[in-house]
Amino acid sequence: MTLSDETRLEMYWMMLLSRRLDERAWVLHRQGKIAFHISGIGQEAAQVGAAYALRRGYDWVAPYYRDLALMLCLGYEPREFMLSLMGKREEPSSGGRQMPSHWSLRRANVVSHSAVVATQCSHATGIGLAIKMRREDKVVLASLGEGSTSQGEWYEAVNWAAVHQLPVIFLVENNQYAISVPVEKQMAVPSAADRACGLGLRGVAVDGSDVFAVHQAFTEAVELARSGKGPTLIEAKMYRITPHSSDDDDRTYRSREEVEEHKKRDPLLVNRRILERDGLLTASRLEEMESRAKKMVDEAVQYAEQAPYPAAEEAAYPVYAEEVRHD
Amino acid sequence: MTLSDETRLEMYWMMLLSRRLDERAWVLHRQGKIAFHISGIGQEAAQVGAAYALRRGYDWVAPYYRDLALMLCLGYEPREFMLSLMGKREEPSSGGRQMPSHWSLRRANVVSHSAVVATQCSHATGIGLAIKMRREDKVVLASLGEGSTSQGEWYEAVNWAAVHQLPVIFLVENNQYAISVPVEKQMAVPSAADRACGLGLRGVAVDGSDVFAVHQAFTEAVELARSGKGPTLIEAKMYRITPHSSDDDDRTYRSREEVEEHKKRDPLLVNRRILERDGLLTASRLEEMESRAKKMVDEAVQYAEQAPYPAAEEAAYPVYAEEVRHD
Amino acid sequence: MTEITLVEAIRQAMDEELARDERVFIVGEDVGKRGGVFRATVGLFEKYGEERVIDSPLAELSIVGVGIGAALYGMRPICEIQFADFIYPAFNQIVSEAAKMCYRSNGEWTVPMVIRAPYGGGIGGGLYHSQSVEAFFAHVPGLKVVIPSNPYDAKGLLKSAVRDPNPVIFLEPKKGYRLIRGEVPQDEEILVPIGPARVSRQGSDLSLFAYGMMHYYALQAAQKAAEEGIDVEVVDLRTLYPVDRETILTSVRKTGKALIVHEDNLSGGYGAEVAATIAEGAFTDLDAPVRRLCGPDVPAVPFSHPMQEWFMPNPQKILQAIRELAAF
Amino acid sequence: MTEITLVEAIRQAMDEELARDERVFIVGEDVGKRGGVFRATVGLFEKYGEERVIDSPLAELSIVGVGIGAALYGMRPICEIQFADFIYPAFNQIVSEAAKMCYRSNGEWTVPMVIRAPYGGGIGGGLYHSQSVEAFFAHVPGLKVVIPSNPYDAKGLLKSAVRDPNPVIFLEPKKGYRLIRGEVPQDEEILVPIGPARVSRQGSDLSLFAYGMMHYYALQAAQKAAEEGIDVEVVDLRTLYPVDRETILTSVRKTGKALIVHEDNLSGGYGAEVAATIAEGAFTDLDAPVRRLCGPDVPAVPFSHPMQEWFMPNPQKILQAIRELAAF
Ligand SMILES: Cc1ncc(C[n+]2csc(CCOP(=O)(O)OP(=O)(O)O)c2C)c(N)n1
Ligand SMILES: Cc1ncc(C[n+]2csc(CCOP(=O)(O)OP(=O)(O)O)c2C)c(N)n1
Ligand SMILES: [Mg+2]
Ligand SMILES: [Mg+2]
Repeated sequence: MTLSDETRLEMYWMMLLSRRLDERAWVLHRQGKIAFHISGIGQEAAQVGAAYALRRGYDWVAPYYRDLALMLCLGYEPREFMLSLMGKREEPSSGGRQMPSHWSLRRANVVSHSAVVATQCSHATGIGLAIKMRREDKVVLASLGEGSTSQGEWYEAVNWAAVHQLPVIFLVENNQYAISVPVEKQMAVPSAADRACGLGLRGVAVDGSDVFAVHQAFTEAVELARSGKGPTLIEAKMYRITPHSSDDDDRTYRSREEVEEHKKRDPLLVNRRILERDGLLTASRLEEMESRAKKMVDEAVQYAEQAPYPAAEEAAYPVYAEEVRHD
Repeated sequence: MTLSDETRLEMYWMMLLSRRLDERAWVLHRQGKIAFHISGIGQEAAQVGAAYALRRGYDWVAPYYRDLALMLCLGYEPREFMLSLMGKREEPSSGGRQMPSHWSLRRANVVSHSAVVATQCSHATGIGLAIKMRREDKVVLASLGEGSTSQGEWYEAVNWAAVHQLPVIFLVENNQYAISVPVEKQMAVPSAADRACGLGLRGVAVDGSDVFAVHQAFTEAVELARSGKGPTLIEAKMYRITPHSSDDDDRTYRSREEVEEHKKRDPLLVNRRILERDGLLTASRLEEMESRAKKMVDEAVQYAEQAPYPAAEEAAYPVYAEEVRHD
Repeated sequence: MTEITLVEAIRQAMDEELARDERVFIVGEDVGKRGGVFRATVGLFEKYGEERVIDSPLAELSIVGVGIGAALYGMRPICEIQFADFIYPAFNQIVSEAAKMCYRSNGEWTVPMVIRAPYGGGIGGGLYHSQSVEAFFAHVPGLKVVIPSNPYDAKGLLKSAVRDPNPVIFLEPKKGYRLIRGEVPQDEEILVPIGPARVSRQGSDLSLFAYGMMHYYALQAAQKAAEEGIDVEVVDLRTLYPVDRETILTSVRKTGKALIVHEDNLSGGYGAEVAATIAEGAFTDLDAPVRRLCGPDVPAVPFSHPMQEWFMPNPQKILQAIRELAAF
Repeated sequence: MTEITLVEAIRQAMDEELARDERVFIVGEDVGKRGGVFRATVGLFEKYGEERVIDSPLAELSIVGVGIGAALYGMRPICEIQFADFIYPAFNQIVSEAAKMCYRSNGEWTVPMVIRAPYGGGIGGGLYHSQSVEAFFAHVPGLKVVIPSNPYDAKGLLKSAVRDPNPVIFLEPKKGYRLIRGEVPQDEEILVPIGPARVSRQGSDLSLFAYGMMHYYALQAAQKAAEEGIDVEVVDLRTLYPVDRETILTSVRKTGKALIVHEDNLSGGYGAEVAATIAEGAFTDLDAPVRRLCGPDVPAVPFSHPMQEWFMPNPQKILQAIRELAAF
């Protein structure tokens, strides 16, 4: 599938928007306006590349907490992100029950995930099983960090998908760290994609900074899955540019030089160069994007700041499906 | 390591003794003298081959319920097996608390396992970690069925052993079934040994009917582990000749023809042929072995039948280490 | 009416629900060709095919996790855990995911699923084929916990569980699978509501609370007690969670005395919640200490026969406790 | 004497035990270079090296399972679970293996290990960084469950836990890590025995049972109540399992009234066992219903501030319950 120029620019735009929202979250945190942020900076290309290979709104997604860019591609709105950061009532993932970045968006087929890493993977396998039982041609994407592939949970989910040849794509966003623990302490194989060979499914490693390379890898995997040829494991290699979260101090476990070195492969930079090289992204176009992003982010923050908190008593429900209220 | 003729015959003897004990257990069950038996028939060669590659009484073992032959090689006595079948007080694994074939034998460095499959694997990894921390040259063997490799538990244990390069050998006794479920429903790879390649350790598949082939594979793995070169996963291919347990009726899920076909590769047969070919096993020698085995089995049964049950109140302890009684 | 066994009632419930709703499917170890190690799914594989009666990998965590995913997609999975003792690998999926999904998504996502598991001792199963696990789950908001004590309820409750929009932990007293028989009409649909406990025997001297196999024994003990002139009210708790406090309190307010029986370990067992409910809600009506007769605080039921019998409550032990409490 | 924080007391306990016994080691996520996400192990990696302060793979099940194996071999592991909310993947290893090892092997094998986990809400952590998990474990024979409420106990109990020959679940009220400060002598060794609860405030009008952060609040509420003329006895339960029934009953026999406070969900929570103990053992001494003030029966503490406050017990809510019970 060749991408139109327009789509390629749009993909860059999504990355940019995600970045600016994410950066604003860090600012809000420094200002004491929000209590917590967990960042996707450095991981946008992988997420956008994956999203654009899906039939968005048709296929299903079981994401994890760093997937802001992925979520935006699926139709999650900047103001919804800001609402969630502030724990506001209107926040669509949980009505303020979950921490920020714990996504759920029914209208976009994004299932709710917890903070317990890797648990979303067996849900994805179950969705894949249901798709297959119903003889539909949807696919489901599950994403997680490389550290989370150490969980038996993940292994079981992938194994099941492979045994039953389900239309699931597992995206490992390998940002080299699980909080402070480097990838070498999680696995004895050089690449998370190598995990696939013990499980009997395709394993693909791709440069997670190159949104088009990621898109290419996903397009192939999606096509195979959609046509009944089973699951694929895709590892996108990247680097977590920020601390693990706003609670973390990454200077305790990695050098500033290391981080600076990796910033050279910042996906925003890498893909800007690609689009500039291809004559698509001009200075004025970029400027336009930046100011549009700024405006959207500003508006989102303003909206969210004025939005009400949930009432205390709303915490009482819905424990059971019978208590679900629609208002 | 070349095996002496004497040792080779002794290995055959261990297989034979295990088989006759196991067969007697089935008889006792039919006679209504015991309530439950889970059988190792067909798996003796793999177990004996593995055991003879260990420094028995020095290395550590985390076995599973089919490992009667392995246990005998480690010094478990026929009468102890019969005591356990009958739930008698003197039974060394648990004093009658656990079901038969749930081994533990402190004097032989055999740790206690539960019925929850694969749980023993992370214990083995922990023992390996302790061995490494103490800079000792012991190794630890963990065994399990091929179905149990579907447990995330197993994956985590192997992954950890690979990451930390621990002296652990994982033996997968692939008898083709997990109760009624065939191996194709457990894994999408052709061989359990293939699992290793996603985990970063050596994976070896060996004919589990050939005790000497198994021994060879283990000798290499043990040497590597002992010299700090990390874990190995060994799959011994075999067939579960009996029903899963005395509670099972395997005619509901596999044909008699299939079973008969596989009996041709019965390890007792295969290894007898090897030893006959090499001129080691004569008819009279075999006869002597058979009558010795019969005598030992008879004596074991007699002993166990006369042994007392535990007193009811013994069930009250030892819940905590403080309550351990030595009598 | 036809008398059937407990396990047959369970099989019928699944058969009917599979036939009624094509979103329903069964997944677990050996549920297919083998028909389940307790034969609870026998014939269903042949009738509904391998896509609706799925032999899973040997992996409880993903039996539940995959079930949750399918439920999110709109299916109605019935997950079988071969023995309740093996439910712990799935604990995370049950407690973190199934139970919290509706709440955490503010109702956007729900998990209509049933997790069936045979539980309980007295069958020579030793430490790992005898456990009672209800207390772990009857503490988790978002779950429903159901334990039937007879074929009628088993069928009616399981069918309700399959239709329930929430995750239901359905624990089956395996010792009673073939032992407990009862009349179940075969020509009409039976649905027993999840929620209410049931007074299975009216009485005035004391209230005896039990469920599952122990309820079966409780009725026997109450019968014997009646012969001795003690009039025992028996309450079958059957939906353990959410707790039916009303039925519990109504009974104790009437009789003034409470005896709670379960085979699970005493401390922190389900009986504690029943006792606490009574201690708070029926204080002024109580004529005696609230008494629990439960499994002892040892890890699980031992294998060897004398030790197993020491562990398990039985009609004799219950009768003895009835006598003592009645005499208070 | 020096005033230190709760988390510093925990760090000191580990430091001292690592220095004392070379079989002791720490294993968990981010416990090494990072010094733990709550900084409980800070400096220990540098002091004892990466073999004794091990950054594990991200896998709780094997943190515990590997710990068990090492303990069987004679080591004394301290396993850190980063948040109690993430202990469920290890549930099987804890309940099936660690807890049952001694019993099932008739004492041949024991598991001397500590599993530490920060627990509890009120810190803006939402559903999955706020949970209380004690009730799941305070029902499992073979385990000991310990929750300190102050730096002195935290240090003394953790050191005892490391030396205990059994698996000890050591839950740390994370909201109190830096908030709760207390005097801890730095020039002598402190060992607080596992087992006994502690009367932390003498009183005659009613008994208030609590632990962890809620005990800290309980003392504050009792202080306020005293100003209103209500004389509250406060009991810090601190070893939840095995249950110290004697201390509980002695206090209630004296005061005649019992209020139990915990932040975990009410139904099936630890308070149920305390209430049941009282209902059985202090019946004739009771002057009022046994009252529980607990977290509500919703899945966990929500993130958004107003909802979090709705969920959590606090000194005001406790004071209100004291007033009501005193007035009964
Ligand atoms: C089961 C579980 N254990 C521990 C944690 C705490 N925790 C949150 S994120 C994280 C690291 C995850 O690393 P990785 O999977 O590489 O994802 P990344 O954050 O790097 O994107 C940990 C340990 C958790 N959320 N869940
Ligand atoms: C966690 C768990 N789930 C289910 C069972 C019930 N069960 C006992 S043995 C068995 C099959 C094991 O198959 P495999 O690992 O291939 O070993 P085999 O019995 O064939 O030697 C099952 C499902 C169990 N013991 N533990
Ligand atoms: Mg990572
Ligand atoms: Mg097998």
